[in-house]
This record gives sequence, C-alpha cells and structure tokens, in this order.
Amino acid sequence: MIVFDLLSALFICMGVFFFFASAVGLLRFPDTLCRMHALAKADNLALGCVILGAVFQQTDPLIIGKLLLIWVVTLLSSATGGFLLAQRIRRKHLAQQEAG
Amino acid sequence: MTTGLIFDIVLAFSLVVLAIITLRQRTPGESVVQLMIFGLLLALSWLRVDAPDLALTEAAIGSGVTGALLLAALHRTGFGTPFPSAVSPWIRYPVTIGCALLGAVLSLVVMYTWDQPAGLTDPAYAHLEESGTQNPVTAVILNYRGYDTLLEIGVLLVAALSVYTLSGPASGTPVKPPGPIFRFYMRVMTPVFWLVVPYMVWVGGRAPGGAFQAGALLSGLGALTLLGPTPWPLRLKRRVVRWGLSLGFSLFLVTAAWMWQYGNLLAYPTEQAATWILLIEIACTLSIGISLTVMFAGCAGWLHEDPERAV
Amino acid sequence: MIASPWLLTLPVILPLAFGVLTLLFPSDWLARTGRHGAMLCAAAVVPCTRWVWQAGPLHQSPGGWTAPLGIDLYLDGMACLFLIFTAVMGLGISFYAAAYYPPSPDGTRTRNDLFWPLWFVTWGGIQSLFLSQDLFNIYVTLELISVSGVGLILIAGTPGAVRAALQYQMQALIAGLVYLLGVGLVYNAVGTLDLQLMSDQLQPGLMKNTGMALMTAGLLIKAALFPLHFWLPKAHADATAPVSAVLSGLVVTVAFVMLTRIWFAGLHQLAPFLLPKLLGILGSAGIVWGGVLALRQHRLKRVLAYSTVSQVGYLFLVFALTFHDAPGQGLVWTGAVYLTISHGLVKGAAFMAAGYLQKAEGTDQLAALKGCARRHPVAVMVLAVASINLMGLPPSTGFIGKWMMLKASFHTQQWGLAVVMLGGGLLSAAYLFRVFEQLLQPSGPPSGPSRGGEAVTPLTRSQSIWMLTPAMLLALATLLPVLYITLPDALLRIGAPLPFSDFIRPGGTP
Amino acid sequence: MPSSALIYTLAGIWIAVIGLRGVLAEEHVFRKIVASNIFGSGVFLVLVALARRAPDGPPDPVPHGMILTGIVVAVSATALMLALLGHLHDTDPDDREDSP
Repeated sequence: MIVFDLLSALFICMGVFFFFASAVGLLRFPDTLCRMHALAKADNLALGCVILGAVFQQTDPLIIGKLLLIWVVTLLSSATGGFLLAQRIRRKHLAQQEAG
Repeated sequence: MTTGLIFDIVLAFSLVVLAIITLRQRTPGESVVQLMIFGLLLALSWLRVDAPDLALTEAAIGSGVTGALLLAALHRTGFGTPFPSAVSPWIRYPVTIGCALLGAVLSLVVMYTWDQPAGLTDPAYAHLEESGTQNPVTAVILNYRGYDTLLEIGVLLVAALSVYTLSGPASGTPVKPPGPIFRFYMRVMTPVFWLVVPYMVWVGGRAPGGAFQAGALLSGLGALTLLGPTPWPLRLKRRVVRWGLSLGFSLFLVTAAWMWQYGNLLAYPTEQAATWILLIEIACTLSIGISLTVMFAGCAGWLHEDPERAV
Repeated sequence: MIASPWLLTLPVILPLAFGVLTLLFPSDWLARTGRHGAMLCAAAVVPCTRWVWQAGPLHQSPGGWTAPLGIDLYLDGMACLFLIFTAVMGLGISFYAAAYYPPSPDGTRTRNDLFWPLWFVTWGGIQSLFLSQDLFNIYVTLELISVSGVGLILIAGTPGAVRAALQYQMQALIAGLVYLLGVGLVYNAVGTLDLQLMSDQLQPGLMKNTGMALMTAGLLIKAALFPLHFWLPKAHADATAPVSAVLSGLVVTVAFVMLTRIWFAGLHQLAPFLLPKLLGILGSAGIVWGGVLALRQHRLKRVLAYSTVSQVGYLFLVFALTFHDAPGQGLVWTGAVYLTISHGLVKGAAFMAAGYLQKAEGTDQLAALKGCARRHPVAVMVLAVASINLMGLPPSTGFIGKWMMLKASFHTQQWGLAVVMLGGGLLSAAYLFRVFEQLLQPSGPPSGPSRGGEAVTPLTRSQSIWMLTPAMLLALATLLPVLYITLPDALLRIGAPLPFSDFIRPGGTP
Repeated sequence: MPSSALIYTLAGIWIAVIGLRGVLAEEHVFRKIVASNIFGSGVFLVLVALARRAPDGPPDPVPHGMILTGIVVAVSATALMLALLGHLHDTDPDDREDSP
C-alpha cells in the first residue's frame, strides 16, 4: 500500500510542477501562439500526472476508467480548442497582411 | 488551524479578488474569461461545503453554459471593444459606499447569529425512503418541491420562447468552416456525449447528477454542433423545435393530470415515484438541452435565416 | 364537505396547459383557442369562490407533501378576491387580444402568435402567486411572470421595445436575486419557507429581520415604487396594447400583494417603526413624481404608464397607515385592496382603449389624436370612465379606496399623507385633462386617418366591437360600487388567518 | 475557530456585494450582465454555505434544491439579456458605441 501512496504522491507533485510551469509560461510568453504552446503541452502533461496519481489511490475499475476518460476527453478537447484558436489567429494575420 | 481551513481561506479570498478583477477588465472578452475561471473556482468551493450536486451544476451551467452564451454574444458585438470610461463619481461613490455598508451589515448579522442553525435536514432525510430516489437533492427538486421545478421548467421554456421572438434581420456572421480536426473531434465526441448524458440522468437517482447537469451537457453538444460544418439544429423544422422546447413542461403537466386518480398534483404513489421521476428527468433533460441550445443560437444571432418568421 | 384536491391547482395548471397548447397549435387556431381557453381558465375560479364562500379558507399541497417539507397553497378571502380579479382581467385581455392581433395572411406563424403561450403562462403564474404560501415558490413564480413579461414586451418588435425589455429583465433579475438572498436568510433563521409556519414564530430575530428587509427591497423593485420605478414607463408604453394591459393592470399588482402578504405574516408584531414610515414617504414621492412626469408626456400610452407609477405610490401608503396604534386599520386595508383592484381594471381598460386609438389612428401622439372623440366616441368614453377612477371621483371604486385611506390618515393624524393624497388626485386630474383637451377638440388635423407615418389598415367592424367591448366592460365594472362594497369586503373577512385578521374590524366599511 | 462554512458565507456576501455594485454603478450593459452573474454567484454561495451551518451531519438539501432552481433561472435571464443586447447591436446603429 505504501508503495502506491508514494507513487501517487510522486505523480501528483510532478503534476503540480508542470501546472506551475505552464502557468508561468502563460504569464510570461509574449504572444498568444506561444502561450497556447504552454497550455497545450505542459497542462495536459500535468493533468495526466495528477490523474495517474489519483489512479494509484483507487481500486474500483469503474472509477479508474472514469478518471482516464477525463484525461482522454481533455486531451482531445484541448487539442481541438488549440487548433481552432490558432486557426482564428492565422486567419486574422492573413487578413491583416492582405489589408496592409 | 488545519490544512483544510487554510485552503478554505485562500480559496475564499481568491474568489473575492477574482470577482473584483472580473469587473475591472478593460474589454468584454477578458471579463468573460475571468468570469469562467471564477465560476470554476466557485464550483470548487461548493465541493468544500458538501454540495457536489451544485458544484457539478455550477461548473456545467454557471461557468460552462454562461461562458458559452457570453462568448456567443460577443461574437456579434465584438470581443475587443474596450468598455467606455467609468460613470460619474456622483453615482460611483455613493453606490460603492452603500454596497460596502450592506456587506458589512450582512457579515455582522451572519457572524452574530451563526450558532443558531435551523432547517429541514431531518425531515428531508426521514422521508427519503418514500421519495423514490436516494439523492436528497433530487428528492427535494422532483418530489418534495416538485411544484417549484414545474414552474422553473416553465421559466426556461418562456425564456427560450422570448429569445425566439427576436426575429430580426439575419445578422449573425456565419462561422467559417472549422476544418478537419474539428470534424474529427465531433465524430469522436458526439457518441461520448450521448453516453454521458443518459448516465448523468440515471446516476442522479443515487449520486450527484440529474436532469439539469445532463441538460447542460446536452446543450454543450448542441452548441458544438452549431459551430460545425453541418449545423443541423438550424435546419430542424420549427415545429420540431417547439415540441422539443415544450417536452419537459408538457410531460410535467401530463404527469400532474395523470396523478388526478391519486388525489394530488405531483403526489406520486411511493412505489411508482422512481419511474415518474425518471420519466420527468429524461423529458426535462431533452428540453433543457434544446432550450439552452436555442438560447446559444439566439445569442450568436443564428436563430433566424428568415427575418419575417418567428418560431 | 371535502375539497377536491384539484380545487386550488386547477386555476394554475389550466392556464399553463393552454400555454403549451397555444405554442403547439397552428397559427389560425390561436384566436379561437385563446378565447375558449380564457373562458375555461376563468371558470376554474368559480369553484374556488364557492368553496371560500361556503366553507371558509382552504390549505392544499400540490406536491402531496405538506409544509414545511412540501409547498402549501392557501386560499382565503383575499386570495379568492384576487383570483376573481385575475380571471376578469384575463377574460377581457384575451378577447381583446384575439381581435387586436390580426391573423397572419398565409397561416405561417408570426411573432404575434407568441402572445398566446406567453400570456397564458403569465396568467398561470399570477394565479399561482396569489395562492402561494411558500417564500421560495413566490420567487419562482415571480421570475416566471417577469421572464414571460419580457417576451410579451418583445412582441412589439421595435428597438424601443427591445431596449425596454432589456432593462425590464435586468431589474427583474436583480430584484429576484435580492429577494432570494432574503429568503435564504429567513429560512436559516426560522427553518421553514411557509408563510403560515413562519408567522407562528413571532420572536424577532436579527437574521430574520435582515432577510425580511432584503425580501422587501427585492419586491419594491418589482412593484416599481419610486425611486425604483425607472424600468416601468418605457416597458409599459412601448409594448403592444394587450401587453401593456397585462403589465400595468395585473403584473404591477402582483408584487404589491405579495409584499403585503409577507409583511403581515412576518413583520406585523416586529415591524420596525422606521420602515413603514419610509415606505409612506417613498409612496408619497412616487405619487407626485409620477404625476408630474405624466404631465410632461406627449404620447397617450406614456401618460398612462407614468400614471401607473403614481397610482402604485398610493398603494404603498397602506404601510404607513397600517402600522400604527390607532383604530381604523381595517379601513386602510380594505381601501388599499379596493384601490389595487380598481386600478388594475381601469388601467387595463385604458390601455385597451389607447391601443384601439393607436391602431385606428396609426399613432398615439397626443397632438395627432386631436378630435378623436368625434371619430371614436366609445374608446374616448372608456378613457373618460378610467379617468374618473384615476382621479378618485365618485362614484368609482377608486374614490371609495382613496376615501377610506384618506379617512384613515385623519384617524392616525398623518396630515402630510392626506395632503399628498389630495394633491395626487389634483395632479391626475391635471394630466388627464391635458389628454382630454386634445381628444375633445371639435376638429381634427386636416388629413385623414393616416398621420404619424404608419400605414393604417382600417379596423373591421367586428374587430372594433371585440376590442372595445372588453375595455368598456372592465371600465364599467369599477362604476358598480354597490356590488363592490358588500362583496369584496365580505370576502376579505373570510379566513384572513394571517395575523392581519385583527386589523379587520367590524365597521370597516365606510 | 471559524468553520469553513462561515468563511464561505462571508466570501459569498462580499462577492454578492461586489456584483451588486457592478450592476448599479456600471454603465455598459455587457458589464452589467457579467456583474449580475457575479451577484448571483455570491447569493448562491451564501445559501450553500449557510446550508452547511450545522457542525455535523449532512448539509440541508432544501437550499440546495433552491439554488439549483436559482442557477437555471439566472442562466435563462442571462441568455435572454444577451440575445437582446446582440439584437440591439445589429438592428440599432445608435447602440453600437454605448448602451441604452
């Protein structure tokens, strides 16, 4: 049991570290595209770590399944959301170039 | 001082600060983003006071749907137009002082009377057996106080209808085709939504969940579909939309009429209560989902292609 | 005698059901469904009246759970009186609206068709509110009425109406939330949401009083008491005429009635002295302010809307007059109820007549309505009867109500209020004479009835009849004081189980 | 020693007050709408936290039901106001710069 506790503590700490890093990135990076970089990569990794840490605390397969589903859905959503955001920015850029 | 308490203090403090920050943003777009963050943190605080049902609802409706509605409206009016400069100090300062006084009075009153709790916890739990559900919140909204919920579904219906009355010129700028990644996402997520929504309804009988949370999720699917390449909700026959909007309310009324034989409006006999509650929840979920989708489309200005026709 | 369990729920459920039906029915059925539905909904009130008359007050729980866990409906003489009032107004408005909104030429649904579902839901909400005995249920019903009110305003479709609707919705939301916060505090202080159970616990509590104050503030916004009336005139004047009649005749009444119910149930022994005084002052200010602004309007419907602000002020004098250690409170109470009902009836009738003139002449600008009395004598007559009432001249119910309140202010020696009441009557005379000065001019403006820019489709004969008959009947109803003095007073005495029963004394009639 | 319910009640009161100030003192309708949402959230937080006042046992489910209803009413009202705002923006050119 103690092994699982240690493992989950380790993963959650890692998760928190990555969350922190992505927050710093969000605040410090110069433009939207760079900031999205921080969010899309570090955040999802962090969430994965935290969820993995939580999984080690569970024995019920249903709950483990739900936890993993959360991660998969978040990954998909943030990838799509990031894509849509980037698309919008690019279209805006193109429009500005045409105008200017 | 325990760790939990420190967490509470930090969270409560950041909620207040976030509320201020949200209202001090320069542009509408920024304030919406702040509001959504505020809503998520608020949901977290509701978990801390043992209200998981409400935390789910707040995250789904308070933060998610409201945020989507605000963003949809900004799609029309513009994200980045800065707010005009502040109002005259003759209004601002008295209002601020008055509000601060109100806050101080309320805080003192609450602190002063804190140790005299009163409520209906005991009777609500005592009759849980007869209510046809094991989730006390579901029991309150669909059994003990089902009459309120009937009227509340009416509010939702009427609000959606009112949005429908706004048949102005077709104004909403259509969204550009969103590309293959979004299409793939919708292909994957649509079944997931259709799996999670019924689960949410079903689980509401025993654990946090229920029609409102499920309806909010359904409206999420509706909003996503509106963004997609084939916005089928827009092409639905208006008659279908009308039926869908009124489904929950109608079923509530039909239930009420059916209960004639048992002597009261929504007094389900104990052994049938579970069935009726489930039926009403399914109908309400669909209606809530459709109403919120209609509102989303209305906020974005995508409701009417034909200016002269309403509903 | 055993009451049918449907006695109290039918007046609520029936209008709501017609709301759904009129949403789903095709467009060309709507006028007929609306008229028939209105008759059925009004008929649902008859058994209630019979019950109250024969057996006294009645408690019922629509959810099968009694208070405190469930929601109780409660029918006493006052609730019954207001149910009858709502039914009468509802009948009039439905018949009027069926003639007012023209059927769409090719049977497609238009914006006008949404009047019916929204109106029936409002009707159900109002009936539910008059029966409601539960603080939170009152909140939900108030919101139901407000949101459908917004939809009703939007039927007009003009930018002015949309802007008014936005303001209306904003005030309704804020007022509702303030009220809800108050409900939360009161619930946490007394452990119940039921008015009756709450009034059993009379010991003053800090939290309960704070909650009461918040609830009062919320309801004051909804009742449009000066200076919280800012949202009212635009909303009432820019809506289509049937909607103005609904809002000014019925909806304004609702918040005031709820306020009195809550106050007399919860505060009557612990009423802080200051609050009734404050309400009296605000009411007086409303009388004057509404009257003065009504004098400055150039549109007939605007005049009527500001007159509502002024008349609402009268109602709030009841608080200053009642919470006083002097005899004659029953008088005030009956007077205020008379005033509420007569104002609802005549304001409904006046807006109907104004809507008729607007439709017939294409505008409701006072200058353009010059000489209208010649062309539309019946509509102007309705306005005249309404004016008699608004000014408080005998033999109208408006006179009886105001006179009772005036007498009470002499009893309690509140001379200031008496002066304001008399002055308010003069003010209303002034702004109404200004209207009639135009309407009664011997000759109209030169061109025919198409001034004001809008194209006017002439009203058909049956349309005119169906629009003017309800207006006339509503207006005339207020001139039958004989019926009114005995019947409502007797009804008001029945039950009155809320603590104000001891306010109603024998000899309460003038 | 304060309980967490008290802390959240006080926070709710102040959030509500901030929102109320925003509604009353702001000119721009969109900001008023955001402020009214904050006001509502504060009111709901007060009610939820008060329901947890009893030191032990489950929280009171009746206020929970009330808030569930309140949230739905608030979101309906918000949606309606936003739709009106957008409609005004599109149909009424005077309305672009400032608000009614």
